[in-house]
Amino acid sequence: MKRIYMDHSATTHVDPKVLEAMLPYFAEKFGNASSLHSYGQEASEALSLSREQVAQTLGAQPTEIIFTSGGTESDNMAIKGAAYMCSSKGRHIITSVIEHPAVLRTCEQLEKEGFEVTYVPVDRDGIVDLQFLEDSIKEETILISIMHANNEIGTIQPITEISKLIEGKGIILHTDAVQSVGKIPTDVNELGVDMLSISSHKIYGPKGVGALYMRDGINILPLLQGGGHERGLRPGTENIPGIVGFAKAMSIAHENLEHDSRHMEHLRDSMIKKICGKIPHAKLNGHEKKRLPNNVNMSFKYVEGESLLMLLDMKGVAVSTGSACSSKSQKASHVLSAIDPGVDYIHGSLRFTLGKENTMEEVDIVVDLLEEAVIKLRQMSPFGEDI
Amino acid sequence: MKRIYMDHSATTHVDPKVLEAMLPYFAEKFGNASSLHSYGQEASEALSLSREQVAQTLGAQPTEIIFTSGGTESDNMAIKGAAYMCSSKGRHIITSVIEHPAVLRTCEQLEKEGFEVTYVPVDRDGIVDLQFLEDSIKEETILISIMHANNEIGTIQPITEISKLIEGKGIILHTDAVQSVGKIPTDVNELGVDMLSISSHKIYGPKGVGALYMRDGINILPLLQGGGHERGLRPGTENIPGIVGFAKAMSIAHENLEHDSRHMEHLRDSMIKKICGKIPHAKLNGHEKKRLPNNVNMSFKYVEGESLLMLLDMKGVAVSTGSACSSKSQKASHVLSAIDPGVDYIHGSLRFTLGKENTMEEVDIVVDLLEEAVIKLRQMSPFGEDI
Amino acid sequence: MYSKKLLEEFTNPKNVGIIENADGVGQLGNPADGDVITIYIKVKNGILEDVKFKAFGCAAAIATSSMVTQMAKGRTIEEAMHITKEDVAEALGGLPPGKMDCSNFAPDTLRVAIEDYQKKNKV
Amino acid sequence: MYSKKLLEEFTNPKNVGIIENADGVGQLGNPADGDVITIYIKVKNGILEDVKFKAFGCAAAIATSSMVTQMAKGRTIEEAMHITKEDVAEALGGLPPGKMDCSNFAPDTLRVAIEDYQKKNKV
Ligand SMILES: Cc1ncc(COP(=O)(O)O)c(C=O)c1O
Ligand SMILES: Cc1ncc(COP(=O)(O)O)c(C=O)c1O
Repeated sequence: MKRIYMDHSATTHVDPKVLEAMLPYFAEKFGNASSLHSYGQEASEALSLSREQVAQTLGAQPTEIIFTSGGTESDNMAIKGAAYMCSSKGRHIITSVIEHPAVLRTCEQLEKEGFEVTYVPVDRDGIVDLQFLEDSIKEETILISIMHANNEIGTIQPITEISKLIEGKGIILHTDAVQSVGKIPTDVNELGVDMLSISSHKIYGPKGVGALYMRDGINILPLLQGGGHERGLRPGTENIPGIVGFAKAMSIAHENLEHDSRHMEHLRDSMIKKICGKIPHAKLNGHEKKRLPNNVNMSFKYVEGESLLMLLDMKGVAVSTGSACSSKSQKASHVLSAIDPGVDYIHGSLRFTLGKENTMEEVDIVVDLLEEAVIKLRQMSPFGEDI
Repeated sequence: MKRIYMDHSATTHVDPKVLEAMLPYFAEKFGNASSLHSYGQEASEALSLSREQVAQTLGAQPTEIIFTSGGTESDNMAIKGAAYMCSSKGRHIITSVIEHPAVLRTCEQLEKEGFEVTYVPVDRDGIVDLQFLEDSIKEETILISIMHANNEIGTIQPITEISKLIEGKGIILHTDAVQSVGKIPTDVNELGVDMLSISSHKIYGPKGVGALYMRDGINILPLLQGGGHERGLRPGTENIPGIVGFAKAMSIAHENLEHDSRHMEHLRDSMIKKICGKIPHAKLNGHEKKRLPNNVNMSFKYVEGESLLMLLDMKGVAVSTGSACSSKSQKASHVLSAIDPGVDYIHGSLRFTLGKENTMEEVDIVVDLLEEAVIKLRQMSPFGEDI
Repeated sequence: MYSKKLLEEFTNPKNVGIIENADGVGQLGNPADGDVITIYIKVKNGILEDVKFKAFGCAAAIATSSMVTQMAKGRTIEEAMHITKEDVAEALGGLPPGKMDCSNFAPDTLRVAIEDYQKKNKV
Repeated sequence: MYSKKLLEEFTNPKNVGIIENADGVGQLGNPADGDVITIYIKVKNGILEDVKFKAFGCAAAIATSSMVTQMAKGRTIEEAMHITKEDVAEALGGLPPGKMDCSNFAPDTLRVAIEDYQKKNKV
């Protein structure tokens, strides 16, 4: 059975060019970048070059890039690091209700430690309420963390507007760009952010590596203590093959951004149109225009998402219900709850996230299989007769 | 120029069998282990299997293994996690003066946060003072963290004795086994530890991955918040290729432990003997017997270690002065300061750490090159005439 | 995570449908929670002559519903009342840890249907 | 981290040795800190006719010592006094960031040797 993967927001395969770039660093140029000898120097040069590559794709300086073990660590490091560093100035943080658990759970932890957190709501399309955000700012506000693009419904948040809103207020602006990097422009100066989280495995890079962009002049307390790696901000022997692969993935994504985005946008819009044409009572979740080029998130009335996912999986199609992280729990996704598509739709959502290699043929196959599956489940549903 | 690598305590190359085990997980079985579909299931199965493999090599249960990004994270997680969890019971921690910075700096951070830390001294051989340790224990002691084997001078610490000393006292015992795993037995029950840190890149596994063994029943506060990965203790999309490689490296190391150790011990003892035979005023740092099979750490009177290292590097020989992490700073190593080989020796130390593939021919070449280099530097030294 | 057997049952569920003029109907769950099961029974001489279900829910909800209807069919009311979640889980080759709650859901719905029958017939 | 030029200078240092009956001797540093440089000078008509060094220390300490002796040789006392750490670092193709302190060490030792000469000769 030919499998079709449409879960690229959960993770991506490693690009062959990325793997090729990584390979020499496992067994040949395997040195510890802190070592003074030639093996160490090879590693240290690869590290510097990778740092430059990553910085370049973000419009940043190499000194502003800190390599981490992934998106979760970058989010934790940014939010806790800034909170602890600025706690004498104030203890108020603003975030949104639709953040990834790596941000939400971190904020909840900080609440336990005495910080105050405001969770800005979103509108029906999943865009944060800018007025609410502005009204929430107070003297004690030290940090705003709003994701660039949502992992479930793909909505793109007005980060540049937020940065303008807080200009000169001395508030640190962090954005979780794990889903947006490589799909829409993420120039840190255009966005106007102070910190930005990235994860390699979402952009055809290896798992277990990521970065935190930290604007020069921003200070945080490190999460980990140890050797002096990453200017003391992130100790631990650097994962050179991973970092080299990540940097290569960033470069490839940056180079092909326009081309790949246009391709995926085309598939996305066709897919939405075809689904709506074939399947009655289907509803797009998230904003029609302000969404990632690769995100199709739809709810189907009277159908439960997980069983739909399983039926598609049996046919070789890999999709997700909401974020991969919460796929194993049965609660309605906090993101869908926030945009509230209605009780008949909230458990029936499915997320298709396209990749650069998906084709229109695959879209057509998936739409047909989806139609079949929805019909089958509706026939089983106690509410099926209503529609 | 043929290069000779004798810096295996800084890092190791990835074993070809390890790389082979990893490769399918980059581009083919690339799923996110949290995903419900078949790609996710492949990843999730690999994760389970790896967890079993790692557990097995330690005499532990799979539920007792938490995968991390490396030794530094494991140390931070163990020490902070236990300290925060038990802080209502007491705020006293015991460690030693020769720990790795990942432990020392973490303890210093906890001191800033109001914990009290006792740093147990070591004797001239670099073995912790058991009597001092015992006398330091008090009502408020919640955690003892003593490394299994030192990364600079290779001394093996009496972990089993310590565990017996504190039996029934309700104190958590953590050991940093980053250097000992794969070189000497590290059965968690024989050691009697509650937590044990491991790093993959020291045992021919990939960089950027490691584990914390955590005995069933031990509770800690996680360092990172996010998705529910690793039972909520270590969120973040699991680095499947890295974990698979790490598990493979653990299995190989475990299987060949006796054979490889005997080989390295043989090289080690010859090397020490040859150096002492050829080079006057050379001194072994650390204990003669209670040392890692692969560690040769020697000081040469009136010679500065870094220039010795550089001269050897020019001849293709990779060694270290003390730990790789502090190689870039000029201060005398805190470990050497602790065992105090004398002012004429303290800056003249060199660490040779053997690997399973080093040969007796290589040892002979290195000893000859070392002799040459020491003579050259002594001729340059203002004190050279004295010896 | 799901057993082969459960997936097989989920993909090809038995006894899906409605019994017109059923002797008893049970429904548990609600759409807001993401799981609703309706079970219809036809009773003759104290025996469950026919059992059908409709379900909205996850794969486990559908598979357990299908399984419980098969297990109940042809049994006495007494026997059907005592079908446990363990029976159902076992017949499906086990349920994933997070889904064990789910396995109670279908037998409970069956019991509601039987109680409905008993109430209507004043047994 | 070290430049090619510095490593070359370190591996093949010039002017290593002692000048017997030197006109001036300077020594800075101490073994406990891991760096000691001794510089010997021979002066004739206000010109540094010969300059030699001995050094115990890192590659940078040795290379800068070698370089400063070469730069000083043949120069007037006045000129030699004004050799800066920047001059030395530049001549070596730069020093790594953490080692810039080191580059002051050799020219300072040279100055101590010159001062010793001046003191002895009451200049
Ligand atoms: C928006 C967002 N933030 C953070 C993360 C966490 O990244 P990682 O899994 O690399 O830790 C993810 C991915 O799961 C994500 O989608
Ligand atoms: C004893 C010891 N502990 C901890 C570490 C840190 O491990 P890692 O570099 O994998 O974070 C090292 C290695 O540098 C070590 O030798």
